[in-house]
Amino acid sequence: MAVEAKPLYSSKATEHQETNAEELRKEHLMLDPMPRDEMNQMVMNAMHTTTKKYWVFLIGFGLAVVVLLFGAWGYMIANGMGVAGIRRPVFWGIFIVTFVFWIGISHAGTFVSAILRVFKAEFRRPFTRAAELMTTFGLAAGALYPLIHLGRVWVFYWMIPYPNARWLWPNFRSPLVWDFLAITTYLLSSTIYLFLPLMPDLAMARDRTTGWRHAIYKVLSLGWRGTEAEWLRLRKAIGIFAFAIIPVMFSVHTIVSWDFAVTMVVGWQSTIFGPYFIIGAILSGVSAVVTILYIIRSTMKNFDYFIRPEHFDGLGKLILIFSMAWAYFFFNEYILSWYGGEEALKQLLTLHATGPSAWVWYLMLICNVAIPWLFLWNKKIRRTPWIMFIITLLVNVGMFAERYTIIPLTLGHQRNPFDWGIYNPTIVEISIVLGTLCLFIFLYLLASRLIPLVPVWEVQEGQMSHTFRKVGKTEIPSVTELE
Amino acid sequence: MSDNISRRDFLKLSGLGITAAAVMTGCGPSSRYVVRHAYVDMPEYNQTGVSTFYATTCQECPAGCGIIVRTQEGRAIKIEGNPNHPVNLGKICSRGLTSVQGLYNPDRIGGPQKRSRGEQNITPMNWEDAVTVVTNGLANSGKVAFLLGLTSDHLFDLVTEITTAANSMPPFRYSSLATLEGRATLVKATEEMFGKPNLPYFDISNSDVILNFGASFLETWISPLAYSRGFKNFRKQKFGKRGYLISFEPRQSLTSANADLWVPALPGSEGYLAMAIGKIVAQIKSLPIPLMYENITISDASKISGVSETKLQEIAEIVARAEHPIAIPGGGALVTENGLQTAKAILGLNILHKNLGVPGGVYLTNGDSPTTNLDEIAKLIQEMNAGNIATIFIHGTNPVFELPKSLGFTEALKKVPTVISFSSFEDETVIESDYVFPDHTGLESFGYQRVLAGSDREAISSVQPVVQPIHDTKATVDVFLAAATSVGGDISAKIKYTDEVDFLQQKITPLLDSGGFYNAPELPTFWSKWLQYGGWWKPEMGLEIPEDNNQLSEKIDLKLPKQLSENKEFHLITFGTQMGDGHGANRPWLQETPDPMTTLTWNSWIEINPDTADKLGIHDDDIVSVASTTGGESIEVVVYRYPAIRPDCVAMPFGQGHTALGRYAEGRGSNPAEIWSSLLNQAGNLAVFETKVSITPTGKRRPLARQESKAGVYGEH
Amino acid sequence: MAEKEGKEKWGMVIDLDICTGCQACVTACSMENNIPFVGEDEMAYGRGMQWMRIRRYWEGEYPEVAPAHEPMLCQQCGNAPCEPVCPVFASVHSEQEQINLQVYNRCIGTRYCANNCPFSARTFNWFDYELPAPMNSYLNPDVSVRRRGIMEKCTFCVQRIVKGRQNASASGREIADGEVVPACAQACPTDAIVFGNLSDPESRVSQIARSDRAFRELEELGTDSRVTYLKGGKNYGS
Amino acid sequence: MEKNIRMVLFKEDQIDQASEAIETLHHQGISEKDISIISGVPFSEKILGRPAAWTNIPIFGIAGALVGLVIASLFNFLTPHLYKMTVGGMPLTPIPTSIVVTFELTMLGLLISILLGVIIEMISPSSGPKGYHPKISDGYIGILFTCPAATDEKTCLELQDMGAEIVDPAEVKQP
Repeated sequence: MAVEAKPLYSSKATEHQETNAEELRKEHLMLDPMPRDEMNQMVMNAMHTTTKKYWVFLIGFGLAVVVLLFGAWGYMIANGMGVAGIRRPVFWGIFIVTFVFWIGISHAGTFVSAILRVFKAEFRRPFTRAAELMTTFGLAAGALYPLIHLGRVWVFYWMIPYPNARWLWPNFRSPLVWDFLAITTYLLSSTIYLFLPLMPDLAMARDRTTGWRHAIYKVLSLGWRGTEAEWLRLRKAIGIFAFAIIPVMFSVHTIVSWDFAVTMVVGWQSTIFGPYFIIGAILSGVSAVVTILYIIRSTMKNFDYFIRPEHFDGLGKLILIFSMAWAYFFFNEYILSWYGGEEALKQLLTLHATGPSAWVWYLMLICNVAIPWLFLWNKKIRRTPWIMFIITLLVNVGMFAERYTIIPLTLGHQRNPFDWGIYNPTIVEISIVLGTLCLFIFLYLLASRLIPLVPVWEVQEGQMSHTFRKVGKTEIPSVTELE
Repeated sequence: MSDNISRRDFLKLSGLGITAAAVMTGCGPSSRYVVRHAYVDMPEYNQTGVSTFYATTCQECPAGCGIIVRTQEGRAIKIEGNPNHPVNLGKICSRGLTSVQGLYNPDRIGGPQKRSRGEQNITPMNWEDAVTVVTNGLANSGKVAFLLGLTSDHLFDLVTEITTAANSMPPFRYSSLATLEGRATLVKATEEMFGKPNLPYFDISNSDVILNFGASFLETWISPLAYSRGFKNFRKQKFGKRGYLISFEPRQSLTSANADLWVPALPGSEGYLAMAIGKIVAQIKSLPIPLMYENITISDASKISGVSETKLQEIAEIVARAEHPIAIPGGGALVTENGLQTAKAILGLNILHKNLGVPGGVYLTNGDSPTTNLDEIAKLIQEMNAGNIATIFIHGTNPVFELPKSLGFTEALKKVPTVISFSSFEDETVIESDYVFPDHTGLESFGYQRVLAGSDREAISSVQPVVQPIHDTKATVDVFLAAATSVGGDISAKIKYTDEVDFLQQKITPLLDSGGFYNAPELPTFWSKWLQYGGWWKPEMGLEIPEDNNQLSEKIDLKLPKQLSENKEFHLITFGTQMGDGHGANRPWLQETPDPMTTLTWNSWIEINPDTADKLGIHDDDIVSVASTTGGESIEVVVYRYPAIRPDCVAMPFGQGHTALGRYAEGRGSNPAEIWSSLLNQAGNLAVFETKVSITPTGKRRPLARQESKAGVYGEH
Repeated sequence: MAEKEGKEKWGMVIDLDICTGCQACVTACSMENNIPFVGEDEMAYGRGMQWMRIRRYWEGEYPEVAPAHEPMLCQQCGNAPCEPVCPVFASVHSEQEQINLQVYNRCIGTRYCANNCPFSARTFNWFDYELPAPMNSYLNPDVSVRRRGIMEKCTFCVQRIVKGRQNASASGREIADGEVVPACAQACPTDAIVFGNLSDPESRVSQIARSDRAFRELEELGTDSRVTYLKGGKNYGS
Repeated sequence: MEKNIRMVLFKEDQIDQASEAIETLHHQGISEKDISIISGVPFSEKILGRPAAWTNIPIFGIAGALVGLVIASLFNFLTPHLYKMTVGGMPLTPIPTSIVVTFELTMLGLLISILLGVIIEMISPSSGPKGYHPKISDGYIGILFTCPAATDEKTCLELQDMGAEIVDPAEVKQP
């Protein structure tokens, strides 16, 4: 680190290096500043480094998308929904489960970068972009499902409100139309929200590339120079977005939950579904951020500088909190249903816990409650990335199991026992589900080499505003408000 | 819906908000003349075309229900009941409804064929050659046999004329349905009791208690639609009175399921029960105990049948209190070794109550009942085996499928040089035939059907084609008439009909002025009314009244039902389903319409009491091997744990297990006829319920296609 | 149009005391409404297309065991839960007949309506079920043949209602009671199914529906179903 | 009078010098509108002693939200009246469901219009001297100023004394 005077850095701190400060520096990215040009170079390097392995994975996942997703989907379109395992009375199966799952995942980006931004949680800085990318791609994968699960996908546009030759407008009283509007809103806004803070970094990339990349970055960065007016504009836009996208995020998952809660289905009709789904979504989303950060950190060049145990630690705490909140909502939902004593509901809850698919229910509780509660209180575990990777993967397995319990397992046991039915997903359904997972990974792999995964300017801004301040005998980090 | 808004309003509104839509969609010069509406209506609001309705008779079973067929553009669309017809009064069952699936079945035989037996080696023929083959068969009049089904009465009449003229063997008639109904036994019992070989008519509409011994009259028994209507009237009598149905049956059929009291009695013990009830009723009513019922003690009856004495007492009291209790002998009670005596004991209960020829009582129908006893079929098989049959004509029945394997019909058939089938479908018998000369299906044919037991009046139901024959088929009557003309000899001399219609017209000429609900001065008018109304019948109720000739003084001898070793040997109950005698199995909608009791589709199954199944370690959907303990033949069939069957009985539906009969029938389930015992009762009726079987799990499983949720209904997963 | 409203409100009464459970209504419905058969495997997997099904539970233990049959079809709810959830107005309430209609050509197959039907009365075309020639000849020209990917259900034989109305208006009169009969009621061997106009208090169906045995399935959900059942039972009236 | 656009760069930690430099330029008689500051990280105007910049983004947002609101109202209250479709016994235009649609479309309008606003403002001509240097994204603070051609060398040298790097005019171009 350069020793020259930095207005925003306490020069004393550099002179009197104490072990405490040294440790803190190692610990916190914000206290471990690096010159801009070096940081740029690191990010650009990470972006440009493509190993053979990378190409194998990229092409492999690309092929998987074509075969698993589009192949199976095409087969289903050609033959009919019957190739999926859904049946009377389980008319929604793993497609809607995965839909809700992806929409849940997509909450992470917004949560991390909007809510943490609003509350100025500094540790967010290096991974907001990674989380926002997850939002966008998660939504892209999830938004396919309302199409995939349509019986006649070739007329999906009949849901879109526009003046048409049929002289018909969609039914704005239908939660599916709300869904359509909410997801469109969220997809567009989260993409914009990804794009806005990206502009300065695109400009940075533009300055460091030639050829086709340069051309693309030039267009995308909209001629960014970094004038005061531009920064102000950007700050204003991000400011408005960070506030506006939070209610949109809440509304999206609430509306997704209303797809279920407005019905007469036993076990769906619940007033608590909105917040219950939101908490579940954030739990699953934040966990997915950790999973992805681990992968990025261990596969991409220079990322161990940006992503540090402190980030796993912070996110781990969040996961623990949301796991507790989720358990609270789950219990709330459960005890009230149980206490009400409605025959069908009681039967349903009993079947969830003792029926042939009870393992799904227990998987949900183990992964969503037991595992986070048992492990995440421990700082050492929270700071060990690979353990966090496993735990967060399991949390998402649990969240998938939760949606599976709520959708096909609940639909299968309604008021008329004569019509009960057990749903088994078919190979086609599983293939499509894996296909969207591959799509997500494929897009992420592609994006990791096309856009700077770290918002360099935000990290720089953060590092500039962090400093050591002497208090009594020791120096402690302090944050300056730059904006 | 779209009328709710005038065009003007519509344009006004759309002008406000969706000018864009108008610009996009309402452009072009022609749009001024076309009134467009939003795409809001269901297409069912647009009607096209006019239908033509034809009255004819359902040929799916011998009950002779009148149907009205809706046709449009020369196609038969929908079968509806004929509201005027005395049998069904506009109602219709599943079998009748699906007869269009027989007519338009993709597996129909398209024209006359010469075949190699047992092979798929088929040579198409033309009808001239076919008639020559039939002529050659008829020429050898001493060695010709006819095996007919219970439908196509006019064909039976013609063949009878031919055999009479040629002095050859009279035609045989066989239907497994009639066997399961115990029809021959009932006719025989009626003959012995009342002196007439006719089916009795049970007026359940007006009776207040029904003692039903094994007759599944809501499903297949004799005339299910007529009895279903009777059941309705029985339940909905004047002043809110509701009849009380008591049903004795080892396995709960749909009829027993609708009973107020189902008594699971051991098969073969129904006679004892009837006697015991008769005895107690006589005691209650302080009548002298008739000889017929004297020879029984209540405790014996209880021990033999497994029905408790208190229950017997209770039932007898209900019967004694009733005004018109009616006792129906049918099905299961009759197809045991005791069948004939049982039938008499049951019919006797009606005499005990003086319930003959009164509303709510028993009547006798007119006309003879065309049922061949199985002992005669057995004789035919002997003749065949002896080489005395050169040509056999088979029409309207599928003996290879329907006769018990132990009878050896299939083997006997191999000894007959020429086997000619008139089947419309490639069934099991066609496979074993040399020639198929396909008849029209019921909806393409002319004919008549005598109504036997479903009508409270004399009735003949007319059959007429509702569509043009869709294949190169020929009416069998016409084939025989053509052959009869060319064969020469006595037949040509005596059979003088130009064609089928001529034959029919000559046959119905006697009805012209015999007091039907319409009369006509001459044949053409009569003929048109005959076709228009779907038959001819008397305007008011009129049946023969059976006489009380002290029949109750006849003693009854019953054999004790055989003892079975527990959990090793079981009574096999075979019950009729919507597949009828088995030819319904190629109607996909009959296959897919669930069985009323088990909700199973597309397969056959064996019903086992869950307790028994537990003892044998058998689960639902297990495949078990069911072996006859007398004959040794065995079949494999899937288990359905059925809560409403005696633990010492197992039950199988009849009609599945086809090895031929087209794509919808083949390879589904198994045919209990393969393990039926060939034991006959005193009436010559096959004693189907005397079949004893052992059950062995095979370790294989096959899920049955059930409509119910096993988890939901039985709590099993 | 306005004064015409409220003249028709079709309804059905099913008397469970005389319903034998014989399934004739099921077949009749299937044959009238061009319902495809699906075969054994699909039936086994709960994909039967029957618009009308006879639900059969068991009551009691052997030997006092008996099945309880109950024909179950679309209840044509006045406040139908299936209707508002459809994004494209494929499930709508008909103003004229006061029944619930599924407009096939508008359906996109979200299957939401089927989830929300408390009676499981809706069926979905999982595949194109083609009838091999010449079996397609019996298809009823008044009823649309549905293709894969759309929802369908009992229509109260709306094609017969329309035809009845046309016949009546051609002869300048009102539709007579009993003039319009759906296929199930027409076939029912015991006349357990009675169909008619509930808005006419004198019609047969209205009279029977006032029976003290009358109940409606899941009435507590408030869907205002138009099918009334008359309680059956071994001990009634005996 | 001929005017030249010149650019000087300060390292990012020379923020104090940069603000001094701006003051120096003011002393040179170069007005605020002839100066633009470009940087790789945002510095508020106060730090550099510059007048507050100005943007229309919030106005775009409000306009977009209003458009969304109007469209939502048309969807909710107009389209159901085009043809009457009763569903589930609900009124034709129920308020509770319309709130959902209104919220979503208003937010959609707001958020899309902000992007539009950013794009429009980015491509519309900006005030102040134009020019860019790739070093900006390496963390340099660039000061662009327009001054009379006669004095530009002098001014630059003056700034150089304060630690600025002088960029060759040929290198100052649009990105």
